[in-house]
Parts: sequence; C-alpha cells; structure tokens
Amino acid sequence: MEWAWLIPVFSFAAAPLIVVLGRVLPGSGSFLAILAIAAGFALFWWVFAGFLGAGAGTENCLVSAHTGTLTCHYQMAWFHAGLAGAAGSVALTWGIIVDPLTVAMLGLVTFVALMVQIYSLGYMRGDSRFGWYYAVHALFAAAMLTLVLADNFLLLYVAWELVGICSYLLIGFWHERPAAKEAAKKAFIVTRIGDVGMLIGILLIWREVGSFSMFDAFEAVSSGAMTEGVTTVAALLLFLGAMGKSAQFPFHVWLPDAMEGPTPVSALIHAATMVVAGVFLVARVYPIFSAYDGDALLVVAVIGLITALMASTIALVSVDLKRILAYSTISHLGLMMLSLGAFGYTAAIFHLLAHGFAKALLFLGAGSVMHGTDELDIRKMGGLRKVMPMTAFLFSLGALSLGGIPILSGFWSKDEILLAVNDHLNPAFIILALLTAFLSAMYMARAMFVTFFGNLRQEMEHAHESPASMIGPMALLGVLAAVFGFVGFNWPGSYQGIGSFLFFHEAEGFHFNWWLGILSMILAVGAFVLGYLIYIKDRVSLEGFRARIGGLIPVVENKYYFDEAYQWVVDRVVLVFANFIGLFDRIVINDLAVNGPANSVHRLGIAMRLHVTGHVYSYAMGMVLGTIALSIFWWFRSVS
Amino acid sequence: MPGLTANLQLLTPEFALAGLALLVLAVDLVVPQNRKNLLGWLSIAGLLGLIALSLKMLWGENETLYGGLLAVDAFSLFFKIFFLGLGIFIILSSMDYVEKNLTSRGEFYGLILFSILGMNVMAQSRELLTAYISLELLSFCLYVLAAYARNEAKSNEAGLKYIIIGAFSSAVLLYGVSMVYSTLGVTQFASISAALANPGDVSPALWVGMALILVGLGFKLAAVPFHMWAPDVYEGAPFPVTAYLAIGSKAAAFALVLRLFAEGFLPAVDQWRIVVAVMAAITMLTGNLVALAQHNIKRLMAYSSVGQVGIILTGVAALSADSILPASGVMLYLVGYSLTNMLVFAGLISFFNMTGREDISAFRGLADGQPFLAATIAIGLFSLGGMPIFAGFTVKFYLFTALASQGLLWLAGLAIFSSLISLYYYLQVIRQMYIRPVEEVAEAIAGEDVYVPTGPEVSTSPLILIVQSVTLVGVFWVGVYPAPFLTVIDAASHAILPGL
Amino acid sequence: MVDLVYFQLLSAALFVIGMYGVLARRSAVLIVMSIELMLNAVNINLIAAASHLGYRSVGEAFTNFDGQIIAIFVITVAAAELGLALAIILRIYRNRGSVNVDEVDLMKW
Amino acid sequence: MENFDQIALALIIFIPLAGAIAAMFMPADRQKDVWYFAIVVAGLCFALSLYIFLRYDYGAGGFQFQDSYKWLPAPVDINLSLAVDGISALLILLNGIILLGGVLISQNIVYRPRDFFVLLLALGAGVFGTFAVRDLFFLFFFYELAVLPMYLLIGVWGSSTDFRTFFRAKEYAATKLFLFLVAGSVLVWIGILAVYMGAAESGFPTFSMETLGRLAEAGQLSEEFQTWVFPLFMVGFGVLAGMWPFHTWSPDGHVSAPTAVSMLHAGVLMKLGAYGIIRVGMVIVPEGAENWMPVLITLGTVNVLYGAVSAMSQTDLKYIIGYSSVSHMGYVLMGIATLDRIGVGGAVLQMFSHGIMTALMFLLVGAIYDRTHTRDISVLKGLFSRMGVTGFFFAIAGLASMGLPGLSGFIAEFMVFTGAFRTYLPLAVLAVIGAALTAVYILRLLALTFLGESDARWEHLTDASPVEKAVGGAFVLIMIFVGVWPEPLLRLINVSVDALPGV
Repeated sequence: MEWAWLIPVFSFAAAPLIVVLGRVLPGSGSFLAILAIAAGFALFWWVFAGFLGAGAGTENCLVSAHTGTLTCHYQMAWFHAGLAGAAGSVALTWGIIVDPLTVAMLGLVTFVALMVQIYSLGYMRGDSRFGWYYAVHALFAAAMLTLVLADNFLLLYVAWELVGICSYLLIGFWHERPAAKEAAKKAFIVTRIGDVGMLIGILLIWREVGSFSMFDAFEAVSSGAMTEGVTTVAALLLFLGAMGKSAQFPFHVWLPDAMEGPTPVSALIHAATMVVAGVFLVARVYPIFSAYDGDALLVVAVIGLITALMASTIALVSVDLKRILAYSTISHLGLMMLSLGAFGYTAAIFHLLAHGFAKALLFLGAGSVMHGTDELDIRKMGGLRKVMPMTAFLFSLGALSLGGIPILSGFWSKDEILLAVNDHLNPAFIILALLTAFLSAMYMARAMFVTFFGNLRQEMEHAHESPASMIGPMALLGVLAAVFGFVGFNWPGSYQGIGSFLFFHEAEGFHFNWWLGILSMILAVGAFVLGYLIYIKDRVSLEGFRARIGGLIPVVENKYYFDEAYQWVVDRVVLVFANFIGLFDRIVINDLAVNGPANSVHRLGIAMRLHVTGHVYSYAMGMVLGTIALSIFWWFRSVS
Repeated sequence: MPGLTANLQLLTPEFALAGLALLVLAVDLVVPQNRKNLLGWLSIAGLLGLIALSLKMLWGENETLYGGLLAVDAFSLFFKIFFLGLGIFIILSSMDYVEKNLTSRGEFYGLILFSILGMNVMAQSRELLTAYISLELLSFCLYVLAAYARNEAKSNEAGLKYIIIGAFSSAVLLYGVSMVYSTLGVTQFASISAALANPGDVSPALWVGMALILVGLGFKLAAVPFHMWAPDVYEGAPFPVTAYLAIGSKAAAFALVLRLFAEGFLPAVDQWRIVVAVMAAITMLTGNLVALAQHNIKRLMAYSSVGQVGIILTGVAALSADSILPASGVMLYLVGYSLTNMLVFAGLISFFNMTGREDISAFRGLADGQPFLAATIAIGLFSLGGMPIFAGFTVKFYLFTALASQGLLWLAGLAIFSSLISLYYYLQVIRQMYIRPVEEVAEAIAGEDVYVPTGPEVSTSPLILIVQSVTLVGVFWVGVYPAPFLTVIDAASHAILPGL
Repeated sequence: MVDLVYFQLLSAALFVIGMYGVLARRSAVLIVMSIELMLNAVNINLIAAASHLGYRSVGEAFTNFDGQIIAIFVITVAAAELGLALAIILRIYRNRGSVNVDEVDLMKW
Repeated sequence: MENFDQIALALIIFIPLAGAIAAMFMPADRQKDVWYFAIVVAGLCFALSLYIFLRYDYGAGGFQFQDSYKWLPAPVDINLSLAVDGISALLILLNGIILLGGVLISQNIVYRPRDFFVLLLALGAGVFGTFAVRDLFFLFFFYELAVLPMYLLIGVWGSSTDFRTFFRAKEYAATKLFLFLVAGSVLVWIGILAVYMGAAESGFPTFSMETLGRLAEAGQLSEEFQTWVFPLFMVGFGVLAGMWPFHTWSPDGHVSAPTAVSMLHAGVLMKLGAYGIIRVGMVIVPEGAENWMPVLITLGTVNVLYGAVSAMSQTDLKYIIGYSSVSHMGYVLMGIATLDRIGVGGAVLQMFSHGIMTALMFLLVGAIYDRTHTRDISVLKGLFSRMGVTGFFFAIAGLASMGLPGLSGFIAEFMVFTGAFRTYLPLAVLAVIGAALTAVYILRLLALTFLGESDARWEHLTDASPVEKAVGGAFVLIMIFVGVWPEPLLRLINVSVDALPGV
C-alpha cells in the first residue's frame, strides 16, 4: 500500500518519454501511456487489497478522528519554505493519503483512463499528433491520480492545476479549429477563476493553521482553533475552486464548449474524472465543510440544485449529442453537490462512481456514432441501431442507467441521493430533486430514441459499426454501468454495502426508502415511456405544451444567455479597462509624467541660454549685479 | 630684510621656464617658416626637462621665499607638475592645428610657456599682490591666445570680450584687495587668517572686500554669474586654446582659490561657506541646463565646464579646518576632470583637423568612420558624465564623500542631480557618433558607408594619438585605482592645511 | 589729518563711475578707458589706506609700504592691459571697420 | 582549493572585464572569432558561477568566499571586499546562465560585432560585481557599470518600431532607459552618502556594508535617520526593479533592445534593483525598511495588477512580455516587503525563476522576430505548425509565468503569497487575483500567435536554430527542475534570508 504513490509515477514517466521519443517509437509511443496506466490499474488492485487487509494497527494507518474511516498516510520531504526549523517556516512534503475515498477514486480513474486510452487507439488513429495526444493523456492521468492521493493542500493544488492545463491542451487539441482554440481558452480561464478562490482559501487556512497538511486543518477545525467564520469562509473559497472544476452554476459555461475536444477526452476528462474533482475536493475536506453544523454545506446544496435543474432543462432542448451529454454531466455533478450538501457523503461518491462509468460509456458511444457518421446533430439521425447495433445497445444501456431505470446502477445511486436530500433538507429540495431526476430521464430518453431508434435515414446508411478496439472498452464500461449499483446494498454475509466502506464518521448500512424508491422509479420509467411516445411514436405532441411555455423555449435554447452575459462583461468591461490602462500608461505615465519633465527641463535650458546676449556690456552688467548681490549678501550675513 | 633672497634656488624651475619661453621666442626668429614645429618640440623637451628637474629638486621641500610671498611646498609642486604636463599635452595636440590654421606659430608656443609660468606662480603665491600679478600674467597670455587667429572675426571678438571682462573683473578683484588691505593692513594669506581668527573688531568692509576678491576669482573660474564670457571665448578661440582655457586656467584659478581660502580665509569659514555653496549650486545648474540647448561642440564644452566648475566649487565650500578630504577631493577632481577634458578635446581637435566643423550634427556616424576617435570621445564624455571605471565617477564619488563628511549632503545631492542633467547632453553627442537609423546601419554593414572622414587618408595624427592614449590610460587609472594619485594629493592638502 | 573714510568714498565714487562707463559706453575704446578709471579708484584707495596705516603707530618710522607698492604694480599692469586691449580693438577695427560693441555679437546664447 | 575559493569572486568579476578589454583588440571584421571568444569567456563565467553556487556551504550560511583588497586609505577607507551569501550566490549563478545564453544566441550580430560583445561582457562584469561586493562604493560602482553599456547596446544594435498609434525610436528608448536608471542611481548615491554621513556622525566613517550593518544592529543609526534614508534606496533601486510608477523605461527598453540585451536586461538587470533593496535597504537601514514596507508592498501589488492589465491590451510580443516583467517584479517587491522569511525567500526565488523564464521568452521572441521581422500578434498566426519547438518552449515559459505548478514560477509566487498572507492579507488576495490575470494575456498571446490555422504568409518559416533550441531547452529544464525540486536553491536562500535583520 505504501507503494500507492507509484500509481501516478508510471504515467508521469510515460509523458515526457512519449514527447521525446514519440517520433521513433512504434505507434508514436501510445503503448507507453497505455502500459503505464495499465500498471497503475494493476497496482490499484494491489493497493485495494492491501487497504482492505489493513487495520488500525497497520503501520502509518489509523482510524481518522475527523472522517471516521481508516486512513493511511505516507510522506517524504519536498522543500522547506523558510529556514528548516526556524519559527514561521514550513516544510512541504510529497505525501499521499490512502483511505476509502482515495481508493474508490483510484479505481475509477485508472479503469476509465485505461478504457479510454484503448478506445482512443481506434478513435484517434491516423491523427497527425497521435503521440502528443497520448503524452498529454498520460500526464493527465498522472495528475488526476496525484490529485486524489494528495495529503496536503499544496500538492492537491499542484495536481489540480495540472489537470486543468491538460484539459486545456486536450480541448484545444485540434487548435486549427477556431472553436476548439476558443473553447480551450475559455475552459482554462473560467476554471482559473475558481482556482483563484481555491488558492485564496488554501492560503487562508495556512494563515490560520500555519500548515498545508489537511490533517492539521481538520484538527484546527475540530479543536476550534479555526473559528466558525473563518472556517465557513475558507470552505466557501475552496468550494469556488470546486465549482470551477465541476462546472457548477455559474461557472458551468466552459464544459459544453469543451466538447470541441476529441470525444474520448470528453469521456475521460469532462465526464468521468476531472470534472468530478470538484465533488472529490468537497468530499476530501468534508470535515471543514461539515464543521459548525455545515453552514457551508447549505450553499453547496443550493448551488448543486440550481446547477442540476438548469443543466437538465438545457439538455432537454439541445440538439448536439455531445452537448446533451455535457449538460447531463453538469446536471449530475449538480446532483452530487446537492447530495454532499445534504450530508449524503456516501451517496455522492457512490453516484460519482456510477455516473463516471455510465457517462464515460455514453461519451464513448457518442464518439462511436461520430466515428461512424461524422455527425453529432441528433436531428439528422435516427434508427442508427440498424447500422451500429453494438453501439446502440451499449449507449442505451448507459442512458437507461443514468436515467435511473431500476436495477441499473444509476437507479441505486440516484436513489441514495434523493434519500439523503429527503432526510436532511427541507421539502422544497426533494421536490426539485425529483423533478431533476425526471428531467434527466427525459433527456436521456430523447437522446437515446432520437439517435438510435425510429427509421434509418438514407444519408445515414453509409454509417458503420466501430472497430473492436472501441467497442471493447465500451462493453466493459457497459457491464459496470449495469451492475455497479449492486455494490450498493448489503448482500447476505459480512458485506454491509458501500456505506460500510465509504462513509463519513459513522458507517451507514444500505437502506431503501420504499415510497421514495417507487416514486423515482415511476418518474424514470414514465419519462422513458413518455419519451418513446413523443419521439418514436409521436402519439403525444408537445405543441400544446410548447405553446403554453412559448416564452421560455428560446431562453432555454440559448442556455439562459450565460455566454452572452460573460462575453459582454469581457468585451465591455475587462478589455475596455485593459485598453484604458494601456493608454494611461502610454499617455499619462510615459508622455506626461516622464517626457513632460524632461522636455520642460530642456525648454528651461533653451530659455536660460538667452541670458548670454552676446553683448559684452551685458556680461559686465551681469558681473556688476552679481558683485552687488554677493557684497550685500555677505555684508548682511556679517552684520546680522 | 633678511631671507628675502634666501634659498632662491628653489625658484629655479620658474626661472628656467621663463628662460625656455624666451628661448623659444628667440629661436622662432631663425627657424624657417616650414620648420616651426621644431619650436613645439623644443618646448615639449624643455617642459619634460622641467618636470624632471622640479621633481628632482623640489620633492619634499616645504619652504617659503621673499618673506612668505611664495611657497615651495607639496601643493605648489603638485600643481607645477600638473601644469607642465598639461602644457605638454596642449602643445602636442595643437601642433597640427597651429600649422594648418595659424600664422606666427612661434609666439604661440612662447605664450603658452609664459602662461604656464603664470599658473605655477599662482599656485605658489601666498600673498594677494603676488597672486594678482601671476594671475594677470596668465590672463594676458590667454587674451592673446584667444585672439590668436588674427583674421577671424570670431577670434577677435573672443579676444575683445575676454579682455574687457577680464580687465573689468581684475579691477573688481583689485578693489577687493584694496579693501582687505585697508581694513587689515596686510595682504599675506597667513596674516589675513591670523586677523580673521579673532573677527571681533574687523569692519564689515572686510567682508565686502573678500566678496569682491571672490568675484575676481569667480571670473577666472567662470562661475555663475561671472561666466557669460566663457561660451563666447571658448567658441571664438582657436581649438587648442579652448582646451587650454577649459583645463589650464580653471585649474590654476582653483589652485589659487584653494590656497587663498585654506590658508587665508579659513577661520571665517562660517562666513563664506554658504556663499560659496550657493554660488556653486547656481553655477552647476545654470551650466548644465544651458548646455542642453547647445549645437556647437565648443559652446557645449564651455557650458559643460561651467557646470563642472560648479561641482568643484562645492568642494571649496566644504573646506574645513578639521579634514583634508575636501581639499583632496577638489584636487583629485581637478586631475580627473583635466585628464578627461584633455581626452575629449584631443579627439575634438583631431576631428576638427579632419573636417573643419564644430557643430554637433557633424559627428554623425563618426563611430563607423573613425572608431578609435569616436571611442575616445565617447569615453571622455561618459567620464565627464560620471560613469564608472572612468575617472569621472571615482573623483565625483570622492568629492561628494567629502561633502557628506562635512554635512553638506544637500549640496552633494544637487551636484549629483546636475551631473544627471549633464549626462543628457553628453549622450546627444555620443548618439550622433554611434546611434544611426536602421537603414544606415544596413548600409554600414553592406560596406557602402556614406560617411566622409573614413579610411587612412584622413586619420588622427600621431601627436594627438599620443595625447589620447596617455590621457586614456590616465582616465582609466584614476577611475579604477586612484590611490597613488591620492597619496600625492593628500600631501598637497596637508601643505595648505598645516593644522592637520 | 583727513579721515580715511573720505578717501574711500572718493575711490568708491570713482570706481562706480568707471563701472557705469563700462556699462553705458558702446565704443570699445571708451569701455577700456572706464576700466582704467576703476583701476585708478583702486589706487587711490590703496595709497590712502597705506599712508593711514603707515602712521598708525605714532613716533615710529613709516612702516607699511605695501599700498604704494601695490599701486605701482597696478599702474604698470594697467598700462600693459590697456596696450593689449587696444591691440585687439585694432584687429576688430581692421576686420569690420567699427569698434562698436553692439555689433560685436557673432557669438551668443 | 581554499586559495582558489579566495579568488573565485575576484576572478568572476575580472574574467569578463579582461575578456571585454581583450576583445577590444580583436579584428573588428572577424565576426565569428569574436563570437567564439565571447562564448569562451561567458562559459568560464558560467563555470565559475556554478562552482560558487555548488560550493557555497548552506550548512554554515553567512558570507563565504571572503576576500578583500585595500583600495583607498583612510579617511575614506574603501576596500574591494568580496563575499557572497546564498542570495548573491544564486543570483550570480543566474547571471552566469543568462550571460552565456545571451552570448550564445548572438551569433548573427553582424553590425560592429566586436563592440557588441565588449559591451555585453562589460555589462556581465558589472552585474557579477554588484552581486559579489560588500562595500557600498563598489556596489554602486559595479551597479553603474552594469547600467552604462545599456545605452549603446540598445541604441546601436536595437530596433525602432512603428506602431499604429505611435513610433518608438530606439534612441528614444535607449536614452529613456539610461537616464531613468541613472536617475534612480542618483537617489541611491545620495542615500549612500547619507549613510556615510550618519556613520561618520557615530564615529565610523566607512562604506563597508559589514560595519554599517553592525552599526544598524547596534542602533547607532537613529530611527528617523533611517526612515528618511530608506525611501532613497527604495525608490532608487526600485526604478531598476521596475517599480510602479517608475517602470515605463522597461517595456520600451525591451521593445527596442536586441534579443541578448533584452534577456540580460529583464533577466538579470532588473534583479539588481530588488537585490539592492534587500542588501542595502533592509540590512543597513532596517528600521526605516520596517516603517516603509507598507508602501513598498502596496506599490508591489500595484505592479502586479497594473502590469498584468496593461499586458492584456498590448499587441506587440515584447510589450506583452515587458509588462509581464513589470507584473512579476511586483511579486519580488511584495515578497521583500513582507519581511517574512517565506515571503522574502519567495522573492529571491522569484528573481531567479523570473530571470530564466523571461530570458527564455525574449530569446524565443527574438527567434520569431529574426524570421518574421514583426512582433505584432495580430499579424502572426498559427506559428505552431511552422515553429513547433519554439512554440512548445514559449508555451512552457508562458505557463511558468502564469504560475503553473511544476514550473519554477509557481513555487516562487506561492512562497510570496504565503508570506504576504501572514502579513498583509488584503493585498495578498489582490496579488493572487493578479496571478490569475496573467493567464488571460498569456493564453491570449499563445492563442493568437501560435495556435490556429497557419498563415500562408509564414509558410517559409524555419524553426529555431540548433543553438536557440539548445539554450531554450536548457532554460526549460532549469524551470522544470526548480519547479519540481526547489530545495537545492531554497537551502541557500533560506539560510541567507534567515540572517537578514527584521525578517
């Protein structure tokens, strides 16, 4: 288990190797990245086993007083800020935590990354920058794994920024496309705004605690060394970072555009792993959020709910397959946040995993569709199941799972969330949460039916099924999307359900609230049936409905005008201000404040030269005056 | 009276110098027109001999002659060597010029030698009348030299202005002398300081007298407001004479000022320190500001030397009975200033010999045509601007340290600021020589350089090359390791400040 | 005997008149003359002071010759100066046919 | 070895000086030979600087490699006393690196190459000297010596640029830069004299920083004296450090300067100012420093934000980088002003990291300019496809300057923030926001210049030359090394910062 730090190191090593040797290696060195992540995946199982085997007695392991779970901690010195040992200096460490949260995330990241990288072999084949693609992928995997392992805020932030830059590089992978270029920039800058908040939060905690170790921070919180006010502020600042990365309202705008990147990238980074880093962060520092009976968590919940609702409505009207998925991602991230806000720690992580598998599957499916048809506009699709059956099947599996159709994993995890919301928050939340659940089922149904069912259009007949290298990973993910939910409940025997492994403070066995479960089941199934009737059979027409809410449709279709608003701010405020400062520097500081005095001195010289008139008597006059002045001056000095 | 003619041999160098001058004049009568350079060489040889002689027989001497009218001490020896060496440089750098531009070349060298004699005596004199006589000896030679280009209106005008203002100021000086004399009844520096030591019963007329003396010397120094003749005379005078004016007469005047203020007026330092300080401040600001607006290189150098004088005067203002720093500072500055100015003027003279032009714009692109010439001029100007590894920086630092040690920080600050201003107009010349528009740079690279004075046919004469290389070494030496100079200079300061 | 002050006033007056001449006259020659005037004022001052100082200590011999000596020197130097000045003025006259200092301003500023 | 350590510092000053003087006597037209010769000299300097850096005993700390030569006797009593502590050693290494890099990439100086390298080496000597001496006179001497060549270097070998709204002539930029820096040094000079005066009043007329430091410790210099002297140093050195509002010489100077000069200028010269504030201001007048630090940190924050915002609106590559230098020097000033051991350490590390980073950027801009003869980012597009390595290096440099973890900039800025948060919370928050602004203009620059469809106009472009690649690659490696494992540098910094008074 103490070797867990190797998991990212493999990929870290792979990235530069591919950059340097890419030209000479076969396949541009892609196999290096895959081997590295595969090794990581293998090592994950070993760590997992070791962790299950470990107990409070094991070296470096103890049951944390702050999270209540078994926590193993390994670290080595990194650098000293300030003279070692002197007062006010601090030693930074490379340190890793291995606890249930980390283990779960490790599993998700390594597995999905492995799948996606294999998938990419087929998808990216023949791209001019194949090697670069894999290099960045490896770097991303490494950074993401570091992020989930980090034991101190600094290391966490390092990894946090690195995944951000990888996302930037991969979104802008086809930078010749202006859209991609812009999207990459947008993604980086928007998340960066959140990161600033996060960094401030980290430094604020440092200011209070005098250390960057999370454990010290937890200690300070629980011991009351960090007062309620500071704690809440720090938590909210950290949450800013989480909002940026997890595309929470109002920072959600970058994620849909990020779909300009290659689809596997969307699957890995913008669905399964990086975007959940925000959720992970909140979960990781849950002691800080939940301290002082969680004032901060309320904000988390509200933001999550708003995000979930807003995103699901947009997803309902979007016509681009990948963007539908993107909005669905946003909405599910919102649900996770909502759950965290509702003290549904376990539920949130559970849903994070389930969603991760299913959403990765969906994106890969979308990628497969794109690969087969070079088309993403669902209005141009239909009946694709006839030409690409495997894709259709797996995509539908994922859609149903996320839509919350029973016994598929999405159902169980979503149910847990609803349960948490129901238990801890006021009824308004549960109602809206249920509405979100219904909507998410609805747009999933829409995407699924419109794309794959109905009758095939002739321009789609050339479409073809994707190669095995792409279908294989999808299949594996599909299995998980289907059955992963079963880890949720307590099987007969010792296993007490995921809640006994992944929990905050007290282990919670699996519980199932019948009326809630049935309600959500009805909503989900109903949504799909409704979708079937609308989009396939068009028994039910939306016209009446549309007419009634007519005013709202364009608002939603325009994504509530967020992009426009931001654009306006950038153009009319930021750039104008920047230009103003630029001119100020040139005109006021340079020309007035600098050249001004210089010129006036010069002019003074030109004026003063006139006293040398060229007439000898005026020189004599000068001397006379000087003489008189001098004599008088001296005389008065002496007499006074 | 006894001792009037005692140890008269100590004046041998002066007698010899006078003899040399007369000899040159005499030989001039027999030397054919085309061999006049011989006279120059003769004078140089004589001066070299005199340097050796003075060093040999006056080293370590500390005597007075004629009942204290003249002092033969480290101070006068220092300036003696200074002036003799300067004479060599001036004659070397003027030979070509004289040959090209002046008639009756023999007297030229003779007059220079006489003026050197005047300077030497100025540095030695410890009595007002003696000082005045020697000063006039110097001045007369300079009047003639300034007007030496007989047929050039500018030169005549320079001579006229110079002599009128000079006579005027010497009248003022004399009036001051007479007032001092009439109040104290003495004219020897020592007696004056003795009288000033207990200023209880002296009438204010004395102060006016001192003020008038200061005016007379201020004229020699070209200190504001007695400076206005300087630019005209500098511009009108023949180029080597301009150099001589800028270096020699100033140095001589400062030698006199130092001795007078240190040996004579020092007890009343509280009376005149502020006066001199203010004078210095006005001088350096005026000089440097007006120099900003000049287009003629001679005028520029004139105003720049006015500014430099202001800076040196700060050292005089800082003279004090308890430290030799200011006196040494002034003398070190004089050394650095003279070496640097000699370097610059040598370059300018040779440039004038090549092109016959003295407007700054004429220097355009000189760095490509005459790299060494341009480099020497640039180094000199940077040094005048007070940039390091050149003399200018070190001597400034030393002088201002002296000011600080006397608590005159404000004056030092002002001086530093004014040298910042001066840097700007020095840069204008350097810019003309070095910085050229991009397209011209392209031409220069292509080898099709349009600039005139280039190639072997126009080149610096070996005589001037000697001056340049020697002064160049001097400028770097003073800039990097002035300690040897300082040992001599400190001895000189001790000579005029015996209390220390 | 006559008090020193009167001599001093006289010389001062003479000096100022000379000064005025230098400032007011436009002919170079007259300017030089005015300078001579100033120098003579100096001489008066010197000699008066000298004689006064010389008799300060009654009964002793006349002790302080400095004033007279200086005066003699001044006269000599003044003469030389005058000659030199006139020579230069002559050159000017040759070159431009006038000795009016108003016109002698080739160089200014 | 011991006696070599004795003279190591003397050598590192003497070698470039001697090299410059020797180069004067080389034939003017043998361009390559002069270049090789300069490379040899710079290489020696680099080797020496590396030796000094590695041999500095961070366990012992304090001033090492001590050596002293009598220069002037009493009463002024000036000695050429040499010694380095960790900070100086680090900066000497920085100068060694950048000087070598600058000389290497100057192979295509064809106009008066000899004079160019003479001046460049003289500049290097000045910088080495400033970092190595322990005597105020010589500190100032070398400080001016480092400024002196800039005028000609920019004026003669620089380039004038015609912008849409205004024309920036090289002689203007050169004159402005030169006079600005000298004006700054006027204040420094007055400050030095004032310190001498103060010391003389308390009986020790000396320029030795050793003695003066001890005087300050012993409280021989009264607080009000220090309080009026420190601003002289703060502003005087601040000018060279690009302190707002005295920064305007810097972007213009960069725009006009030739590549190597920009590298040295932004990479090392601007650090002289910050170094001066630490070495002279903080050590000799510590109480004055304490009283003035609020002002300094405010100005530093303004630097950060102002520089970043102005950089956003620029269209010329060198202006962008120039303003970003202004912004980054702001972190240095802030770090110094925190008087916090982490903050000051961060400032020093930032000096090093910014030096390397900005030198790399100017190197690459120079490479682009040589090939395209423009620096207008609205004209350049899609260079990435033609100049892949250049673009790659530029991206890394840019990421470093926006403080991306794993690169040197991050550690430095992070330490500065850490220190500032402890001492001046609100300003620190502003500075963190400023750090985010960096991302905006860097990404804008990258997106416009390198990304996107490549323009037909730039078809002919060739990638960076092998030399440029080598130098750039070395810089990149240094940045990554420092970003991943800063301890080797921080060991020196920490121990020396610990010794500063008031920290």
